[in-house]
Amino acid sequence: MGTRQLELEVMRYDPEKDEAPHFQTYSVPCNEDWVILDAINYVKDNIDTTLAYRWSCHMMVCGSCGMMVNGEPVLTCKTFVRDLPDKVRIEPLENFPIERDLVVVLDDVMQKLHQVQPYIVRKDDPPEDAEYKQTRGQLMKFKQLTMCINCMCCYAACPQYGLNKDFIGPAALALAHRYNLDNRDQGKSDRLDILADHNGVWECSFVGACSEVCPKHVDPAAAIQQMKVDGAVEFWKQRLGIPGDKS
Amino acid sequence: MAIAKKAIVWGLFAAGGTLTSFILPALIGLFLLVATGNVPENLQFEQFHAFAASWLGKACLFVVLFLSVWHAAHRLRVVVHDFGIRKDALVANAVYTVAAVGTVLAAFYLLAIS
Amino acid sequence: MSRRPYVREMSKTTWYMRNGRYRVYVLRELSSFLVAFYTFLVIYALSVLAAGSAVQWNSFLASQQGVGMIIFHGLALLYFLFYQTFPWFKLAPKAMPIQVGENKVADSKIIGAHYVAWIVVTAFIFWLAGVI
Amino acid sequence: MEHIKADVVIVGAGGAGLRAAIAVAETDPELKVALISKVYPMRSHTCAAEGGAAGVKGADDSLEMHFNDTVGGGDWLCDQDVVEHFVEQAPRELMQLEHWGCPWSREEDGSVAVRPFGGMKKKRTWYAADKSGFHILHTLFQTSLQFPSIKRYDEYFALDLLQLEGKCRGVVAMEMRSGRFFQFDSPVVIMATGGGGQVFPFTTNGAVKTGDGMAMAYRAGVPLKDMEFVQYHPTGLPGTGILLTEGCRGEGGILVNKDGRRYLQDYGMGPESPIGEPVLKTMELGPRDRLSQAFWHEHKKGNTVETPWGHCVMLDMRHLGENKILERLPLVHELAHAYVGVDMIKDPVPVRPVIHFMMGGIDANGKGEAPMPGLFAIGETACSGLHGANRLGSNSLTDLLVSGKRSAQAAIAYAQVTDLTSGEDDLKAQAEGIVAGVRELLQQSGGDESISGIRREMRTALEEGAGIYRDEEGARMACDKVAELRQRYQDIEINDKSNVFNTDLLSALELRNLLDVAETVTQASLERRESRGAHQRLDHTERDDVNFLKHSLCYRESEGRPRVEWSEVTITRSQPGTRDYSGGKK
Ligand SMILES: Cc1cc2nc3c(=O)[nH]c(=O)nc-3n(C[C@H](O)[C@H](O)[C@H](O)COP(=O)(O)OP(=O)(O)OC[C@H]3O[C@@H](n4cnc5c(N)ncnc54)[C@H](O)[C@@H]3O)c2cc1C
Ligand code: SF4
Ligand code: F3S
Ligand code: FES
Repeated sequence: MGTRQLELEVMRYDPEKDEAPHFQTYSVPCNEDWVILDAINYVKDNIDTTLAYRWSCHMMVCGSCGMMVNGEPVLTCKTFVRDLPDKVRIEPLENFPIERDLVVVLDDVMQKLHQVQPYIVRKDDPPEDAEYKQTRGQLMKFKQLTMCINCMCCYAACPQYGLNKDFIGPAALALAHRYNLDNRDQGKSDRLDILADHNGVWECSFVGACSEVCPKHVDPAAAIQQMKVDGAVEFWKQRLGIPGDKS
Repeated sequence: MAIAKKAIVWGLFAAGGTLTSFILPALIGLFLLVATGNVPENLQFEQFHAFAASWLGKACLFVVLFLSVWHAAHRLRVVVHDFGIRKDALVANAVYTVAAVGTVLAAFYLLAIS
Repeated sequence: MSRRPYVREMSKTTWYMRNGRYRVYVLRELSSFLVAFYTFLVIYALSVLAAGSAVQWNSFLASQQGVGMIIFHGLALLYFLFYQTFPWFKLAPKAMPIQVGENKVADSKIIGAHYVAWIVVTAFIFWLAGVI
Repeated sequence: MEHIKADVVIVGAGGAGLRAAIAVAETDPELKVALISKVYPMRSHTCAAEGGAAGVKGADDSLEMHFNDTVGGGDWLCDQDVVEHFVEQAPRELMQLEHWGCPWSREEDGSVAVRPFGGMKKKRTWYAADKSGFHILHTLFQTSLQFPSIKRYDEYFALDLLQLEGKCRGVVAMEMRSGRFFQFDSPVVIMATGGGGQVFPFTTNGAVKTGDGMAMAYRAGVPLKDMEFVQYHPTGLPGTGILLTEGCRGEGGILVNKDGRRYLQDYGMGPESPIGEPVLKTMELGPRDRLSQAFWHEHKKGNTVETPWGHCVMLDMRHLGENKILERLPLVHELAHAYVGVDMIKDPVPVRPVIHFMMGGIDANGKGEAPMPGLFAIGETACSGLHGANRLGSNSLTDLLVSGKRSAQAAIAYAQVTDLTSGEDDLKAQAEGIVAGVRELLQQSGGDESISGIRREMRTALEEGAGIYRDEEGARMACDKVAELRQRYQDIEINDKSNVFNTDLLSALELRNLLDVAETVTQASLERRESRGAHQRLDHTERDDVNFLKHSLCYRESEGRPRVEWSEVTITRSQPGTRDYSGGKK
């Protein structure tokens, strides 16, 4: 296996020392089959122990290692050295405040995930000692949306979130849609107020960047457009006095 | 909180977007033919007037114009917003007024053709 | 104690210059100018038609001729196709996914159907206009 | 330092911690729950679990059979009262998760599907494609959001327990982003901090799995139980140690050596089952310890395949066909492709055993109660006696739910009869002592040891001395090495002096915990002079029920090596027998 010398230009920011973020360059001997996270870990273990960043699983499921690599929001454990040029610029996820080095503040999106009521809402009791039936077709309707690992790359890619922090944004909206589409759920009308508000689906202008960068192919852009269709239909139903969605 | 009013126009925007995607290229094509001097036969005065005078023709033209103008209006509202002009209410009023005027004019002229 | 999160603002007026993806998006949205332009052009044509004389209509048609117009419409056509029609088809399966039984219909099929429909519609309009 | 009062403190927001938190909130919404986690809940390593969770489902299955598989799989070191309760509650808990929205894979008729798993006689592993743990974790996290009484402290690093008169009374934690310290006062602390696979070099465990909870309890005088039992999973990707779920074999994948021979038949797991028709509890569906040991022998015999990442055997799944692989195993398909460049639809994948799970942990009973009143331990960080000497795949995820709920109930009962009014000054002084220790570590400079250096040496020592096969000499050397490293730890250098998200400091704290855990693993490996389940000794190759049908308990000594004591195993209805994975044919 070959090794290759990579120049990592890493954004650094220590609020106790720095006025503003700046770049620091590290030269790292990388194995060709490494991911960028391996290179960052190499820096941490062998060159500069003060570098701060988040990671855990190294297998694209925990969602903690999202960063900007050469301007793109990616999972660093999914971004291979072999696909990159010799100079690599690593920055914290765009559109979020920087806490420290490559660590961003996620309070806002955590709050948004909460806000959309991402849990089964039922008006009746579940069957006793038995499951709700769900056909594979019904599962397929929302399955892709359950794949979200909350890496927040989509927020880093979405300009409407960048411009307006009140926008609920791609992952949280996709999560709401996941529950709306689940045949076990009855909470769609409860979620409507938040989703169909002007900071909900209507703030999305279908840039589509969220879906393009999503490492898990969740396709939040699609979810949001589907909710817009729902919202528009529901709006006219309400206006025309047709009984609302009670599914 | 109710559903935001954007829902009203969004339906028109989406329908208009689909419609224009399908037919505007052909329409521009016709204008292109006209521009080269090869006016298509059915765009000659007689034929086109007859088409626009028929109720079916009127209906077709009206639907196309109506959806297109609202599609364009809504999208322009978003574009203006994207360019950093954040007076959304004002912009919305302006573009939708223009769209409404366009709708009325289209209806007026179509009805006038007989 | 010592937190001081650093906020990077996105420029409200020039953000779309940041990357290619955003530029494509803005160009796509700007196609609405063309839609508005052609809509009002047709409304104007109807007004001429409504005035009721072949002479006026013909002079309107004449006013639409010339190299300048050819170039304009030609460019408009290309712009519209590449920044509106094709992207719109590409995005269509997102807004309206179709599921038959257990499986989602592949995006490529839905997109393909759009292209077929588009060719049919275009042919129909040309037929209506007497071109073919 | 800030004070936070809570009725129940839960440290760890993985599957176990979240389940416990929900159980408290559901039982009594008045109780204030403080849920502390060093990572956001959905980053917890439960997200990495792929295969599924076991619970009796089919009409042809019974609690009895699940019990027998678990006890036999654990080589009779299981506490059988705990197993009984576990198998009984398992289906209920998995059903509960269904009602909360877990996207379980389904049968044709819309009921939940189950798949075969290693060491299980019947199909009883509930799964959500090959992202079962991920979906369980996210379902629990999302469900927990509807309970206002659960207050989360995300990215708070728990440091040490507080105790008064032998009772646990809270915990001290550091907010990672500000470096501020918090004293959590509470009559109960439920430890749900997960495993400590990071003591080994090659593991499926994420970077967060540093055994913090075990070390905290250990330092507080609570013994760690059965720490010598560390599970190797037979099918890890070489290089990264990423797991290829047992579901691969459950669905019909086979293991072959360099000659293409299904070598498991040579290790008492034959006769060969037909390709593509896996037979439960035999060949590839034997238990993990046996499969990993077979690899070791194949390696010694020179039958393994040489790859750029070392010696491997091949996991062949080509006969499953593209559809089945993409439907049931999409994640592993993607992982193998990305990390070793193999498309398992077309080619066999190189695999080798990898450290996966710790059967041992904080000494606890079936209710999660540790020997220290007020302290509870659940999930992988605990050793309730459920898994014995070898955990069966898919019993752990279910355990998170069962033990999570049960401990919550026990904790509530305990909290209600406990008096909190006394000893505030004493607790405060303890908390300040803990904080002072951390501050001192942070200020420490001029040391000539590095965190990564000590960590590396520790891992090598454990792999060599406490790997798949162990012996007296190797274990002793590992013990010595860990003791030496603990000494050298005093001289580590922390370069980062910032209060804000100081991962240098956190790594140092985690390393201290890892060393605590490592010392118990090596010591217990040394002192259990028999072979049982995952603990295999080359110098004591037989199971010895006369002397070692016992749990080991490691106690921390203020000076020197840990002290090992032994406690009885609870046996209710299954007397130790032989583990038979030959498919019933002799
Ligand atoms: C790759 C892989 C696949 C697996 N597949 C399966 C399977 O198919 N079936 C099965 O049954 N089991 C499986 N397991 C085992 C099972 O997933 C784990 O045993 C289980 O998820 C552990 O859950 P937990 O809640 O105990 O801990 P975790 O999910 O690890 O959570 C630990 C929590 O504690 C917190 N924490 C830790 N230390 C501190 C501290 N100092 N301060 C504050 N918080 C702290 C963490 O932040 C985290 O929230 C698998 C394991 C792995 C690694
Ligand atoms: S939708 Fe995709 S990009 Fe966004 S948080 Fe989820 S996994 Fe990440
Ligand atoms: S990028 Fe943003 S604007 Fe919409 S389609 Fe995605 S949320
Ligand atoms: S480290 Fe978990 S997703 Fe990258």
